[in-house]
Amino acid sequence: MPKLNMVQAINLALKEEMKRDNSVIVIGEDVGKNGGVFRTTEGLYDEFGPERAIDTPLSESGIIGTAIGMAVYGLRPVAEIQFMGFIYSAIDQIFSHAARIRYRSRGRYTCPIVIRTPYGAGVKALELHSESTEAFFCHMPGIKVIVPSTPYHAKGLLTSAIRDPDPVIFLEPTKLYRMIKEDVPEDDYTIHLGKARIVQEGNDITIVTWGNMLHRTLQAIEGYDAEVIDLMTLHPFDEETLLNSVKKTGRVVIVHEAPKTCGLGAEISATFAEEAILYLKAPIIRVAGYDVIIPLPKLEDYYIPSIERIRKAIDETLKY
Amino acid sequence: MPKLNMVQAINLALKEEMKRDNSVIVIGEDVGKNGGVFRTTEGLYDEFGPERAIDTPLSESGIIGTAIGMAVYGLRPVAEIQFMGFIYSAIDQIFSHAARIRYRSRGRYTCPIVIRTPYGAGVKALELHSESTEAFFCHMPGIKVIVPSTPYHAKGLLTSAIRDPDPVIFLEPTKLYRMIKEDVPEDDYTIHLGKARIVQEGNDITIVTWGNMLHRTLQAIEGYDAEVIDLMTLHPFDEETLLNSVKKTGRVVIVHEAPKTCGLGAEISATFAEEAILYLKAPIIRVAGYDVIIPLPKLEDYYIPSIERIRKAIDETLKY
Amino acid sequence: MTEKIIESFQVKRIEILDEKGDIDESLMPSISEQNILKIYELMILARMFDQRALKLQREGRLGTYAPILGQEASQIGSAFVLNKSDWVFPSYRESGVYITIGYPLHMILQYWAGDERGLKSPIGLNILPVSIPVGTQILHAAGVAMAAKYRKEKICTVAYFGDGGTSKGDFHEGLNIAGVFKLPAVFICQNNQWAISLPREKQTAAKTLAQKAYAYGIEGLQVDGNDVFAVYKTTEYALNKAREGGGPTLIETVTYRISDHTTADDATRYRSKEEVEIWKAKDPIQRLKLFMEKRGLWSERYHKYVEDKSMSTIDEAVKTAESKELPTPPEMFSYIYEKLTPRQKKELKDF
Amino acid sequence: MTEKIIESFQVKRIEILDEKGDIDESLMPSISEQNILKIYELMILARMFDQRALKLQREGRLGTYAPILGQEASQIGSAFVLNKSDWVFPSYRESGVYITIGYPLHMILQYWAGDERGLKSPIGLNILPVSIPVGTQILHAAGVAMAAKYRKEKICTVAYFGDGGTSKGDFHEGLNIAGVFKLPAVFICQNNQWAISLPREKQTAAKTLAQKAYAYGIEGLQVDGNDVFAVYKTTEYALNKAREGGGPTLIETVTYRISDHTTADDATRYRSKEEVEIWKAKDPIQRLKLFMEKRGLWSERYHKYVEDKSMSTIDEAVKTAESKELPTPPEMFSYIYEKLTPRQKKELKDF
Ligand SMILES: Cc1ncc(C[n+]2csc(CCOP(=O)(O)OP(=O)(O)O)c2C)c(N)n1
Ligand SMILES: Cc1ncc(C[n+]2csc(CCOP(=O)(O)OP(=O)(O)O)c2C)c(N)n1
Ligand SMILES: [Mg+2]
Ligand SMILES: [Mg+2]
Repeated sequence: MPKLNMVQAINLALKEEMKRDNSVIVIGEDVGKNGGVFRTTEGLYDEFGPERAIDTPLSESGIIGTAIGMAVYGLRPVAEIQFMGFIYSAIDQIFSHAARIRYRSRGRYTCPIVIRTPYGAGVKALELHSESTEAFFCHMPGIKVIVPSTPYHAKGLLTSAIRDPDPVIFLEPTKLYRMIKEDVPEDDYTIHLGKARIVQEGNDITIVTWGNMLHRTLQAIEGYDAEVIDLMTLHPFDEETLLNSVKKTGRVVIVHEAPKTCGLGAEISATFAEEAILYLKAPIIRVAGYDVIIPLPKLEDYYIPSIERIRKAIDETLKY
Repeated sequence: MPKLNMVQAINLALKEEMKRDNSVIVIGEDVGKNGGVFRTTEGLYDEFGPERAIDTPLSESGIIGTAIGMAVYGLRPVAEIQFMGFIYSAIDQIFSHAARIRYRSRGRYTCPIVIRTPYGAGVKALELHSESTEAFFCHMPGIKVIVPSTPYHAKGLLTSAIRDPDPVIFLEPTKLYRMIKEDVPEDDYTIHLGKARIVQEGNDITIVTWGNMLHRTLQAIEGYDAEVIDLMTLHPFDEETLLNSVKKTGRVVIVHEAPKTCGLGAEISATFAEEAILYLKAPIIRVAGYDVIIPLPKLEDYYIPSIERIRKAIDETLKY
Repeated sequence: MTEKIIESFQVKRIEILDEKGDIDESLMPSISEQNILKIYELMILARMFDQRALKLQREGRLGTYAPILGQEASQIGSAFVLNKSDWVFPSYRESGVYITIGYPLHMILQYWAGDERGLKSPIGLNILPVSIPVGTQILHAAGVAMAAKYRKEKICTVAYFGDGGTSKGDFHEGLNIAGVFKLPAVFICQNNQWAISLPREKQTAAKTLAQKAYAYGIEGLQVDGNDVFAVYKTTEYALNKAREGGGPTLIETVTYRISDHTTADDATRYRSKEEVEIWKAKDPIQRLKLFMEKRGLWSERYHKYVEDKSMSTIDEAVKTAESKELPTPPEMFSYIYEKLTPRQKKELKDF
Repeated sequence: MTEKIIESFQVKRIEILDEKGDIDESLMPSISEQNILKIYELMILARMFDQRALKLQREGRLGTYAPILGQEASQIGSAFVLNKSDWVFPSYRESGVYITIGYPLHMILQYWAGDERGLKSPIGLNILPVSIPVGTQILHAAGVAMAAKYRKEKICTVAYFGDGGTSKGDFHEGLNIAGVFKLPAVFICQNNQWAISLPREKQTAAKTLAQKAYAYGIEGLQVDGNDVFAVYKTTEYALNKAREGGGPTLIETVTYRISDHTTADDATRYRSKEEVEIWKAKDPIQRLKLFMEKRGLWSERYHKYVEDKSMSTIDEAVKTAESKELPTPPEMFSYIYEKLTPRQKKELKDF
């Protein structure tokens, strides 16, 4: 089994799906000849040609709107937005159309599109290259939101996303692209959308997190009897796994990189406050990005939740 | 003192501010000659001319981007988006620029823009004319979000918004435009942004709501000893007033019209779960729109939180 | 080393049928008499349907409605030449297009009465649901065209939008992409002179909307939009060109919105009666009638027959629409995802 | 009643200075010798600054950087004719513009090193911070122009963007609004042939980018973007026109990005060495040098002097930039709103 990093795992998932199903195409800026600015689409242009690895003009709304049309016609477009910060000009197409075509046509048309985009901070990038605004997409019915945390899961989740009949936003933590290498089967496997995974079992506290923050969390919990959940599907998320864990541990810390206010952490916390409050022994603490625009590289490290902040939150919770 | 409905109160606020300060201008589709599709800008074109009541091409990103430039130059543009459902194509300008110009330029430039838009359901409108996606804007640092619930508050809050040095999204519940008439002073008065108001004091339960849902809530609480809070400023919201109330009552219901998942109710609930859990006697229940695209008129009424659903939630909470 | 001219363009306008019913024979497309009758009948049906919709709205039996009065030639003339396998991307003001391609009338009414089920186009009719956000559907026409091209299926896509639609970013991005990939798409801009209260000359400083095509290296044509033959011929030309790999075309049909913007609008607030009168005189149906009369294709009796037939078709449609059972609340949840989410399942218990 | 031509356009291209350093006297703008020297010096400074920035990046002293090599004539020739009161809306590839208007060099470096404080333009310099999302700044140029027009202040706005920028919706909406309101704005599109890996001919099917202007009823001009006199003259023309109420202009400067897209890119993956060589031969500085030599304005000595002066200016700037104290974490919070929010106040306690 080859050891792959996340870029290679994503590339493999794309390649395998494109081989398997000629309705799968990739479309976006620099995804063809150049193989993607992070190399995730490398080799697709050579193997599948310019009609299936489509280099578009600089036109985010155009990319998504065109992909929507392709999906309605029966293809399975995988659109790439070069960085999550540039998805904002395509939000109208995503919210007004991708999310609603099934609804609006009473199922006559569907929109099985995947929108991939690098996401999150930690790579000392320019402005708008470090966004983590996943919560926007979790508030829009009709859309699914996925964040992988390892190469293995990236491949399985992306494969599922491509085969999913509904629009999926697939957020790839830029920081993880080359951070980890692990065994990734070349064979076909999928990971069920809508299911979280318990990365580590524990009894004293439940920590819910995803993407890059999973790795910080795993470093932070050393010495604690913590249950760590990698959410993976952010919307619609796996309430059941979360609730079962909290009913066992009675304590929760949620860790995410996005600004705290109205981040997805709020929804998770509110779900506990609504469904499991009698089991809670302590306040639900969110360790999140601050309520600021994520700063440029010089201050970036101060913004991203640190191991220390996570440990402090755990300690705080354990006081109860 | 004249009795005005919300359309008239908003119109009065605009007129008074335009008289007071020649840097205030309104800009948008049909806001000039036509006086706005809801008549909120009626008379401004005649009184202040086409350079201050500016009819634009059909171009939402254009309207906001242009207004941002005007604000940077020192004007105080009040931009109108004809319905909240059409703000999506301007989100890039709002998130990437309006929210960040102060940050990006270290205060050298600012963006004192107000974006007004009719919002919410209940008027049997076409698709995308009933959106209530306020939570998106509450997750973006650098932006303020306001929702008035009465003519009096609409005037005071809009006046404050126009004078505010930061970008403000001003969401006007379409359902309330003509629903209530009340005394609205012609004189200059403002309502502090960032402060919630206790509409009715009570001891058994705190209900947090805003906009049109305030009125449903007030009908629903008859017979209960409920404290009702009209949030008014949704972002950054008045934690203090909320926490004080919950510490008193120990029970919370949050009522909003937007889909439940990742709605602003989640943030409010999570704030309580983080800051006041020891005071909570019962689950925090959110009475919200369902996790669906808001349906067309035939089913609209089933979507919007009903008095019955609010009462059921209160009863549920009071069981504890 | 000079100031030299490196590119030049000309914008053409096509007119065939004038207000007196006379035609320019040299430009007249070949249309069978039978098809001329069909076109006339569709135009009458569309107009009567429009009037009925307005009436139903006033009676509270429909919600907001966007009338097409005056735009029948632009809509029917263009939709008439489509193949069954072509794909249509309408805005909200396209009753005439829907009717021409054979969309069930009762479903159009059902939609405007506030019921999504009216938008579920029957299998075999490739028309997307009404797009409310102006201009956004243009990109979907590009996308379907790109997919069909990839599949080597010889279909065309046709997007409809208004003069206002040309100001949106998606118009730009859509036409640019169509140009770059030489897609089999036709973009039909019904320039009805108004975008709610904004007159055409404030929508853009360009003298014609057709010329915007040259920004994308594609062909732009203006036609008299009240001249059904000009619209027919130009659309047919564009469709044929597209099918033969000649790429997209932008067609500006110069017409007029005789009614209010929608039933929620009052056009007298922003435009003069005189202007409306001038355009009423250019009526597209009247023109076709005069032409047909001259050819012996029209008589009072025939006209009466067409009206009666239309009336009963419409009556039937109203009856069918209004006899539909109301949608039930759980239907809100049925089409958000293929399967209900766990949370939706819980929410559904409210019903 | 015919197929008639209703509008026509011509796209002009302006060239003055050729690769041998000869000029078309009839088109040559009147520039004092002193200003020609200044322009040369700015071009050398900009090029040396660019080289230094690349070096600093390789040494880990800057973050990602977007080089301007080859585009000096487009940037300096246009920025040179601006008035101090004009407003500039740059993209991320505008070091030459910043330098020309007198922006402190150390601040440019500070920014690229990842410190927002480099973007706080000194009072008196009306330049907006670098706009990262392509094309979006175009609208701000329209907005400032509209505000200034309302205030009756005779300033001009100038937006800079690339060939890729012309495909964005905001380009369309911005130019359309500028056209409708006849705004005093100049849109300078540096067509450097590439948008990362996308070649110009795949960006749009239009033969020129200049012609896109006609979609908005405004004038579009193409210039040889490696010819500093053509850029100078055309920009001056557009600015004067704008100041006199003649409305906006789109200028396409045809140039070439000789370096990689940014320090994160490897252009050899998608374009040929030969193509780059062809463009290297069209070097804008070399051309100006030949011209100056013929006029007796250039000597080795002079050139050495310019290089030395530039070198020490740059050395100084690097030193100043790198001697700045690091920003402190609380600064993250200082410029989000005018005042801290209650929650930010709590969060700030972490520091
Ligand atoms: C993106 C967007 N903005 C605003 C509206 C509100 N609105 C509905 S129709 C209309 C005018 C459209 O004019 P035009 O494109 O000329 O089409 P027409 O109505 O004349 O057929 C406006 C502003 C909308 N539907 N979509
Ligand atoms: C809206 C947006 N999409 C994508 C990007 C990523 N990106 C940065 S530069 C670039 C190419 C820009 O090309 P062009 O406009 O020609 O300018 P140039 O870089 O050649 O100066 C891309 C795709 C971006 N910055 N903004
Ligand atoms: Mg119109
Ligand atoms: Mg370029």
